[in-house]
Amino acid sequence: MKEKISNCKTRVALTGGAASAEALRQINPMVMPVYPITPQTPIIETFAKICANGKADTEIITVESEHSAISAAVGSQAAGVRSVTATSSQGLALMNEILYIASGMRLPIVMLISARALSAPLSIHGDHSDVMGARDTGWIQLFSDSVQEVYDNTIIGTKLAEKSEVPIMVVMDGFITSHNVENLELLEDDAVRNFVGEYRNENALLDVDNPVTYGPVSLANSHFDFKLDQEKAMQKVEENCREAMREFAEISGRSYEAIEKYQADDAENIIVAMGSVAGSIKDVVDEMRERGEKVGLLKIKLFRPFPYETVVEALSKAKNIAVMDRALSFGAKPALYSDVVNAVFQASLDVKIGSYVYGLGGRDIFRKDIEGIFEELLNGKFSKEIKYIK
Amino acid sequence: MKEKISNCKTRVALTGGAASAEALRQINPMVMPVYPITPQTPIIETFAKICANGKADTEIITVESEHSAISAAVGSQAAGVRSVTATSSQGLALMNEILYIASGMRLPIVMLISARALSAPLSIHGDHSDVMGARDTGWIQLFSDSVQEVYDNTIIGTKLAEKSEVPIMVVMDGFITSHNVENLELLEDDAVRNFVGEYRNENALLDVDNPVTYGPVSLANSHFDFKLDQEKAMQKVEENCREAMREFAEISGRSYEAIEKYQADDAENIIVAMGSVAGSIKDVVDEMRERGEKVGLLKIKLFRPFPYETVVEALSKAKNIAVMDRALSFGAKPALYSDVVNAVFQASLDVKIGSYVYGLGGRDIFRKDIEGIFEELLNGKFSKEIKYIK
Amino acid sequence: MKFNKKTFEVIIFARAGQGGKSLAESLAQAAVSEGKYVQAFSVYGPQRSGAPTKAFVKISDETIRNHEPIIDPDVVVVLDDVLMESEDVGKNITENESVIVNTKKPEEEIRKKIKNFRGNIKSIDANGIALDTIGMIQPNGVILGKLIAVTEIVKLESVKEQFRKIFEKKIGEELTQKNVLAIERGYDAL
Amino acid sequence: MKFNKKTFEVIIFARAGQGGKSLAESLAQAAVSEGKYVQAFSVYGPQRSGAPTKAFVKISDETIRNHEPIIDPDVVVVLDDVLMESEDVGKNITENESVIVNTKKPEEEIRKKIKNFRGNIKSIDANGIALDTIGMIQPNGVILGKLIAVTEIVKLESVKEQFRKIFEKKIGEELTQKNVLAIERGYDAL
Amino acid sequence: MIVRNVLDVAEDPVVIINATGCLEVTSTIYPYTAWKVPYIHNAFENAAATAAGVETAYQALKKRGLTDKKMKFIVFGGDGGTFDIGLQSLSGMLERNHDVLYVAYDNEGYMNTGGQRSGATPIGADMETTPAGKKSYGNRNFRKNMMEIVAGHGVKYLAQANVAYVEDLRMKAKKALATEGSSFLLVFQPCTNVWKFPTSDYVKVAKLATETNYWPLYEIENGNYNLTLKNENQKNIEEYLKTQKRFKHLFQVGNEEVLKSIQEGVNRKWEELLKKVE
Amino acid sequence: MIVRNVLDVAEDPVVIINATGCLEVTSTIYPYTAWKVPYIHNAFENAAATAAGVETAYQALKKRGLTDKKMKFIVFGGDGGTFDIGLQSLSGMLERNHDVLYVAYDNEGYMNTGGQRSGATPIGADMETTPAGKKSYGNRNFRKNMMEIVAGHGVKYLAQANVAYVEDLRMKAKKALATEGSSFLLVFQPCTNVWKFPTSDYVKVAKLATETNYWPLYEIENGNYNLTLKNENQKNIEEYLKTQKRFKHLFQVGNEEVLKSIQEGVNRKWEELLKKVE
Amino acid sequence: MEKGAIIKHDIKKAADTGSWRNFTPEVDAEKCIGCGNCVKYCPDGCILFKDREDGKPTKLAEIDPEFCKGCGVCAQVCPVKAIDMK
Amino acid sequence: MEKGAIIKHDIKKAADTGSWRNFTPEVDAEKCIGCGNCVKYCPDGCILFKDREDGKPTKLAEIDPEFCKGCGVCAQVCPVKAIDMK
Ligand SMILES: Cc1ncc(C[n+]2csc(CCOP(=O)(O)OP(=O)(O)O)c2C)c(N)n1
Ligand SMILES: Cc1ncc(C[n+]2csc(CCOP(=O)(O)OP(=O)(O)O)c2C)c(N)n1
Ligand code: SF4
Ligand code: SF4
Ligand code: SF4
Ligand code: SF4
Ligand code: SF4
Ligand code: SF4
Ligand SMILES: [Mg+2]
Ligand SMILES: [Mg+2]
Repeated sequence: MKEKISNCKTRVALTGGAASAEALRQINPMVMPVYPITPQTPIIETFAKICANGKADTEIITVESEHSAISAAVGSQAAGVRSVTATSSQGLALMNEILYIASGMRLPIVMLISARALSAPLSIHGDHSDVMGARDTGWIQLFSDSVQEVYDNTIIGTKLAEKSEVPIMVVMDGFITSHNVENLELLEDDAVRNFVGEYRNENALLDVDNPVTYGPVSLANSHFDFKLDQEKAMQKVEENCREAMREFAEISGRSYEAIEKYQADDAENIIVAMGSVAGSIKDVVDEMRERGEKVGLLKIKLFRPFPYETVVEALSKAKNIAVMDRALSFGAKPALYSDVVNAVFQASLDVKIGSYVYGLGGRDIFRKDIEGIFEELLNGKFSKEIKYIK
Repeated sequence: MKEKISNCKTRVALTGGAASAEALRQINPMVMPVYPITPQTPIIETFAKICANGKADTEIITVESEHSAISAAVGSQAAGVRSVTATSSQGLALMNEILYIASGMRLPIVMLISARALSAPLSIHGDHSDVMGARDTGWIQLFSDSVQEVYDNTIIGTKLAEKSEVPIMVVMDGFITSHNVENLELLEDDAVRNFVGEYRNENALLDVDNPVTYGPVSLANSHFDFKLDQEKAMQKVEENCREAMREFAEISGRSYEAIEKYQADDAENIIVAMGSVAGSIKDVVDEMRERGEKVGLLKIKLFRPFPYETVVEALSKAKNIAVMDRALSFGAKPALYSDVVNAVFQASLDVKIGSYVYGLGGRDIFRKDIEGIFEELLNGKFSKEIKYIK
Repeated sequence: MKFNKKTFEVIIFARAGQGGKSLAESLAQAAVSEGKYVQAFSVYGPQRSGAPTKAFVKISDETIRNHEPIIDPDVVVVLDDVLMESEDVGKNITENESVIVNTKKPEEEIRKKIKNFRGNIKSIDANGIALDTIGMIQPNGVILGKLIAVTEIVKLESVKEQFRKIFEKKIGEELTQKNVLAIERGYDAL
Repeated sequence: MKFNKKTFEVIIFARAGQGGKSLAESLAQAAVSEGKYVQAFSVYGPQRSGAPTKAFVKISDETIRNHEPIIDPDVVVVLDDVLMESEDVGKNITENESVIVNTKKPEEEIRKKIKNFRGNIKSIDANGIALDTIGMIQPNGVILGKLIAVTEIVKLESVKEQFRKIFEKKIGEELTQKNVLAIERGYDAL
Repeated sequence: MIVRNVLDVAEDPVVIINATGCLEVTSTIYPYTAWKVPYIHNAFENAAATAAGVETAYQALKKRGLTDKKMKFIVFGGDGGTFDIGLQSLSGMLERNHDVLYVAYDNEGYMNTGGQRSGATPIGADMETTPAGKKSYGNRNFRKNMMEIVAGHGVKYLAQANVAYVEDLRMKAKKALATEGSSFLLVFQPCTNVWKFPTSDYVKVAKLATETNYWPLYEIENGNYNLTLKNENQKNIEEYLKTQKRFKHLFQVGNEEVLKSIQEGVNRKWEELLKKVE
Repeated sequence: MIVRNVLDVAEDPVVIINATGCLEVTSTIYPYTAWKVPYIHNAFENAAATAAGVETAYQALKKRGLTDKKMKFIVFGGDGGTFDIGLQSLSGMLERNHDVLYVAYDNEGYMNTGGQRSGATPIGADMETTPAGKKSYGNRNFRKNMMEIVAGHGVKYLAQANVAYVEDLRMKAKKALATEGSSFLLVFQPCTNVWKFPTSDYVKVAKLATETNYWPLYEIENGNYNLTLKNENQKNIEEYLKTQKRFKHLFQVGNEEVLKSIQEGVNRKWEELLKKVE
Repeated sequence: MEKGAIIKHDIKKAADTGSWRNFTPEVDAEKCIGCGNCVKYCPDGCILFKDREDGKPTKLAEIDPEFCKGCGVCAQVCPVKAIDMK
Repeated sequence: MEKGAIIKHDIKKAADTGSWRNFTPEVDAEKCIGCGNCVKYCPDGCILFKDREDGKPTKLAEIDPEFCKGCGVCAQVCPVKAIDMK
């Protein structure tokens, strides 16, 4: 990431949770229903303190469950105001039904997720099971690798969701990112506010002079069409994302894309991954490159909608690919792996792809593990079976 | 399906809902928490009448939500007794969090699903969105094409789940199967009871002399291993399914497999599909075969765990494949399509695969639509874009 | 492609509450009792009593595998002639096929309500007959009798037997007997 | 592969409630104020007060991208010598690296508790000094002072300043001042 | 009917939040909507939480000076969506005292799905999930006492009303709307379809519920109970039960005890209420 | 402590159902379990529904003659798992009157996640989601009145207890366990960690809650209220508040009104209770 | 196709029951005393008051046949039996 | 690895706090009057009664050091200050 630091930016070190709260302070949404769950708590606690001290005037609703958190967010966003919430794990799973409703109503709610494993047995630690379990719900899913990205994605995500009229999950890795103090650069408040702009819901419930009906019954003659319309909106997200990121680069000097290619252009051996593991992979890539190995990383930031063609483009030179998933899809191929296979199949790329599952329930992953994966790619010693890095 | 009808069987006509209730009467589970939702109601209403008239002595718990229905089922199954429940759509989505817990605890609960679309906008009609949204939860998913299969799958599914110690969803298509009166053959009560046998939970909570702890906290040093163990259990399901179906054939004369190949052995053009559309496809296959077209059907019954290798085997002669999905995965390839692509990629089959989405929110699908799909396969006139059959 | 028409297909137009669904089910069960294969289902939606509904019956000598709604019926039943204002009840009814209508109106008047109609109209005052035999305006039994008289798709005896089986518990012996009488009256009506 | 060690890495062993986490954060913020890049995080789990925990600090001149826990620290801090019974605090500490221990015991005794240890032991009675300066057994400030005296990874001034920034609001001016004094005392201790 | 009368007495613009149920399904089949005021249906179990969100959005706009309109927020929920699956969300709304009127229209069962038992179903009723049969006299539980549960939340104004007493209903709706913070109305609404009686008996059946003291009309204002209709001569509950087919089996031999316990239950609850009124 | 005393008075074998929370997390870290009796933790919000399932399984076995053991079923849930996210599931269990004792240990907040506000958090408390600050005096809501809500369900026996009054707690647990059908205990349990006071003051803090009439000890048996400790001289609530850091800010200038309203709230609730006791 | 199935209010889109009614209520203007009972009780809200043309000071109930579902409640609650279901 | 993470009860698997206690309570057998307060109040349930060896008829409190977390509650509730935190 190039660092064009302009004068007006502040360099600080915060946890991912605090960084997203700081972004929220700048965005100053109208309503935020919250329900606590580890490891999302740093987000809502930091933001609650910000509001308690009058540094933002968001109405926080301390609801009685995550189900009500997302339900209230649907209510307030439909009412016509910018609404956010945050959760993890069991909380996200408990919201499941209403996630589909939020996206079906095309309400661009912003939800911060501190990704965590799912029970049983209970685990408070990080993995991507919760987010993967919600990947079909019609929400945008944007992953973050570092605290800086958490901050940036919160801001970019708000704009992206509202432009697309699709709700968004801005994902950070539980503990690893949410609780890790890292350096980041903050933008000026005004820059952020101008960037996200005012939220306008043309179908605001509170516009009592122009009454609207949200959530009717659709019979067999219309339901399909609504779903298709929703899917079409999803198809426009990548383009909107590109645009939002381009604009963001202008105010921040940090340019992002839906995917990030790291030494991938000429790499024959590429790891595809998401979230906080990407930084470690970059370290390994650098080391191995020094040894002359043509290895690279393809980091997925925009996981939903999945940018098939952009991924294909990035992988077009690859011979061996390892996809690293941090969640299981019981009885099936892991989610990211499966999507990459689809991308590659669709473009008839002639590659071999290995599936690696790591980090479940907070299991640590080390750079030497990643090096091991690259070695397998280099040796061609990987099979079609999923490999578990325990 | 060959019809070796032995003497002791009763031929009747019932709705899918009633047929599954009849199977439940024969299985006579101990506990059934229920919460109504269209189009699952025929299942629970028929069964409630059976119990009210003393023809089964299952304890029905009329719980206050689907969330509690599955929670109570976890409780009673952990307590040590055979437990069933049933739901659809919003109900299944509301259970989401607890679905993962049930499978994580390895409790072989049997859940009958009358598949229906998900809100918003609200639709009471059939599609597979609800079931697809639960495909990662670690449950077995067994689809049914006809009322006969609903009945049979309820019985086979009970045995399969208990053998595998993995919970199961026995899926019928909402309305199309759940509310459609069709012929079926019932087995004798004794035959069914012998087939499913007594349920034994070696870790029964009610065994107070051998106390167990269900649902502990697992830290980073163990969670991964539990999940892996669970995945391993999933990997054994197909084999268990084969065995249960073989045994079922012995008592019923109806032989099933995890997948059903219909004229697929020499077919170059194959449709892959699940649920009630399969019957229509068979009609079309017969017609087109009469015209000399080498077309066939691959019907998936066991969708989770996905039988990759068995599917590959069945498709090994195919040149053009159409996969029909009855649900969207917003921003990604539809679920069944994506799995088939993975199967095919893994085996490096040289085929073209088209994705067809149909029947959302109860939209009718006609044999002429299916014929249209086969025509496209035959002409090679299909692209990588998803095609929507509206 | 015209799929092989080994299946006999009936569409029943009714208003919610008129018993279109039980008509369909009685017919189907009668066919099953004669060893036939069937399907019987309805169009579902949120129904206020009085809203138009459709029920379908398919009868065949072989397993019916497809799950399409019926688009090309062999016979159509209309339980309330008012429905002909809003529904195209004569669609795909050809020369040798019939639309059976519960009505007091003469056949010619009924015929005029269907555009480009080439089939037969069989009208019957099922309401009147029902009122007479059952004491209520419940036309479904009468029209079921008429239907089998017209189509001979199942035997009268089978229908009566199945009707008894399904309804005796639900509505009691006496009312069932009256309904069975209504079926007979419908069967015998000109 | 030994990944390039441009990063200075600290592991802090403590018991929940002893302030291992604030020690880590103060150190990290001090480094940030000097223009460095950092990471500071802990091992999380359900913690009853008194349970052993670990905190990590990484400091570098470049962005730290990897998110591994530290396995090869440059220095180790032990906030309670009892922890040495259960934790391998000397792991991967080599000859020129140190383990700083809050203890009353003599260094030799401490050294014996670590198997095959080749590094340095720096012991300090942080509890005693804390009791003296703050009036509570709160060793983290003292040991933070010691840590920077030993490693010189950040300046004493930066630490004091950052400590004030973080804690003045939380614990009040007076207590902060005492803590800063404790840091100084730790820094100056032999 | 309830809806119209409640909206009728509202003086400020209203926004409606509706739980899944008969009302929602019959009033908003796409592309039709019967609502002339802003309306949202989210899900079955979360009408109150949705209302909390809508109302908070309004408060946020007011706080920031972005609106100065007065508005009222009204939830309509069925008994199922109120007593059972929506109870928690209602409880949270009441606890936080959102400025919302929650109207529960109580037809004593899940009617939209065809008539299954809910927490509001009276004991003995023949419902789809608790059918009467050889081994069953129907529903086995007494109705959940929703009024007491809501009262336990310290709600300032709540009342029990009946569609058959329109003026009373309107009076209560007016008071409820005038309340600052949460208020609650529980309105008796017969269901011709599942209770099985001729539509034209609608008002008669509803009146009988109150005349038998099965459904007393009362309100609780700042903790004080007040009967809004003093029923001088209580009719026997059987008169009410007899009007509906869902209770038919109770009059068969063998179910005398159930009938008796129903009458006793009515009497007991009525006496408890009288005590509180004093 | 609560657990041990409750289990101690149980004469029949017990099965424990536990909601996610401090108790669960500290007692069952794999591969360790502190439980010598059958124990299940399902999720945070569904302990009561899980218990309903377990208990029904037992009834089913009994009905079929497959067991003749007597067993008791006890739920332990935190205040969050009881007042908020688990309320609905509890309500269903009570309504169906499953033979289960539900024990809510009340530490007035979501402690396992670090101390956020719950429906049981008293007004004015400085919690993670309702922090005190320049524009905030902490939590803005009065505690949900769980006893009244549960009582509204017609539960036969319920009682409010306090860890500091062990004999009283044991007596109540005994009565609750002897109840046929559902029973409920609400037990005050200070949290040293979030309330912020020295562990050794545990009993003192807990006693003060009762001595100030903030936490009266009483029971409701078949609808009859009964004080099990007659507190003759009520201490000022400030004495209690002062022991804990979560209330520290209330003693700063500007928050006098809050303090006053807390005392008033205590007095009001106490008087209401006294009325009911009579 | 409205985005998110959000319907903008439009009187033409209220449910129209015209064609599937069993019985139609008819108000006998002679009998109607304008008490308003039927107006309040109609479950479908399709009775409104209009001014009388015959000069009587009371209001006259008028039923909108398009939205009436023919349930008969109005006839039942009319104190003077001014409504007949036909 | 237990299937479904279901733990069979085994006393050895109860949480052992031995190594991370701040203070250890010690019962002074001379002072203890066997009132049982500490037994009931210990949040971790690690105080039990044993019979005395010195012939006194009362019971004597004994603390299991393996499971004690050193919270000091016992010392606080002991009416005769028989427990000291060391
Ligand atoms: C989560 C969920 N479960 C079940 C349903 C199915 N459902 C829709 S409406 C309804 C019954 C509503 O009952 P009630 O609230 O009493 O309203 P009524 O239909 O009686 O007006 C049910 C069970 C649903 N929509 N969502
Ligand atoms: C659905 C869901 N939401 C949130 C959580 C996170 N969570 C676990 S325990 C807990 C707080 C428990 O509070 P309480 O019930 O009062 O018990 P305590 O921890 O205070 O003992 C929370 C919020 C969860 N596990 N599941
Ligand atoms: S009559 Fe009953 S089922 Fe029909 S709309 Fe009214 S409440 Fe619903
Ligand atoms: S002290 Fe508080 S946070 Fe700690 S275990 Fe007890 S209740 Fe939980
Ligand atoms: S018949 Fe019913 S719907 Fe029609 S006007 Fe009268 S009350 Fe209204
Ligand atoms: S109820 Fe009868 S009298 Fe009264 S307004 Fe209506 S029609 Fe006229
Ligand atoms: S110190 Fe605490 S844990 Fe230890 S014995 Fe005493 S009361 Fe129990
Ligand atoms: S509290 Fe004190 S006197 Fe009582 S048993 Fe314990 S140690 Fe002995
Ligand atoms: Mg209802
Ligand atoms: Mg708590």
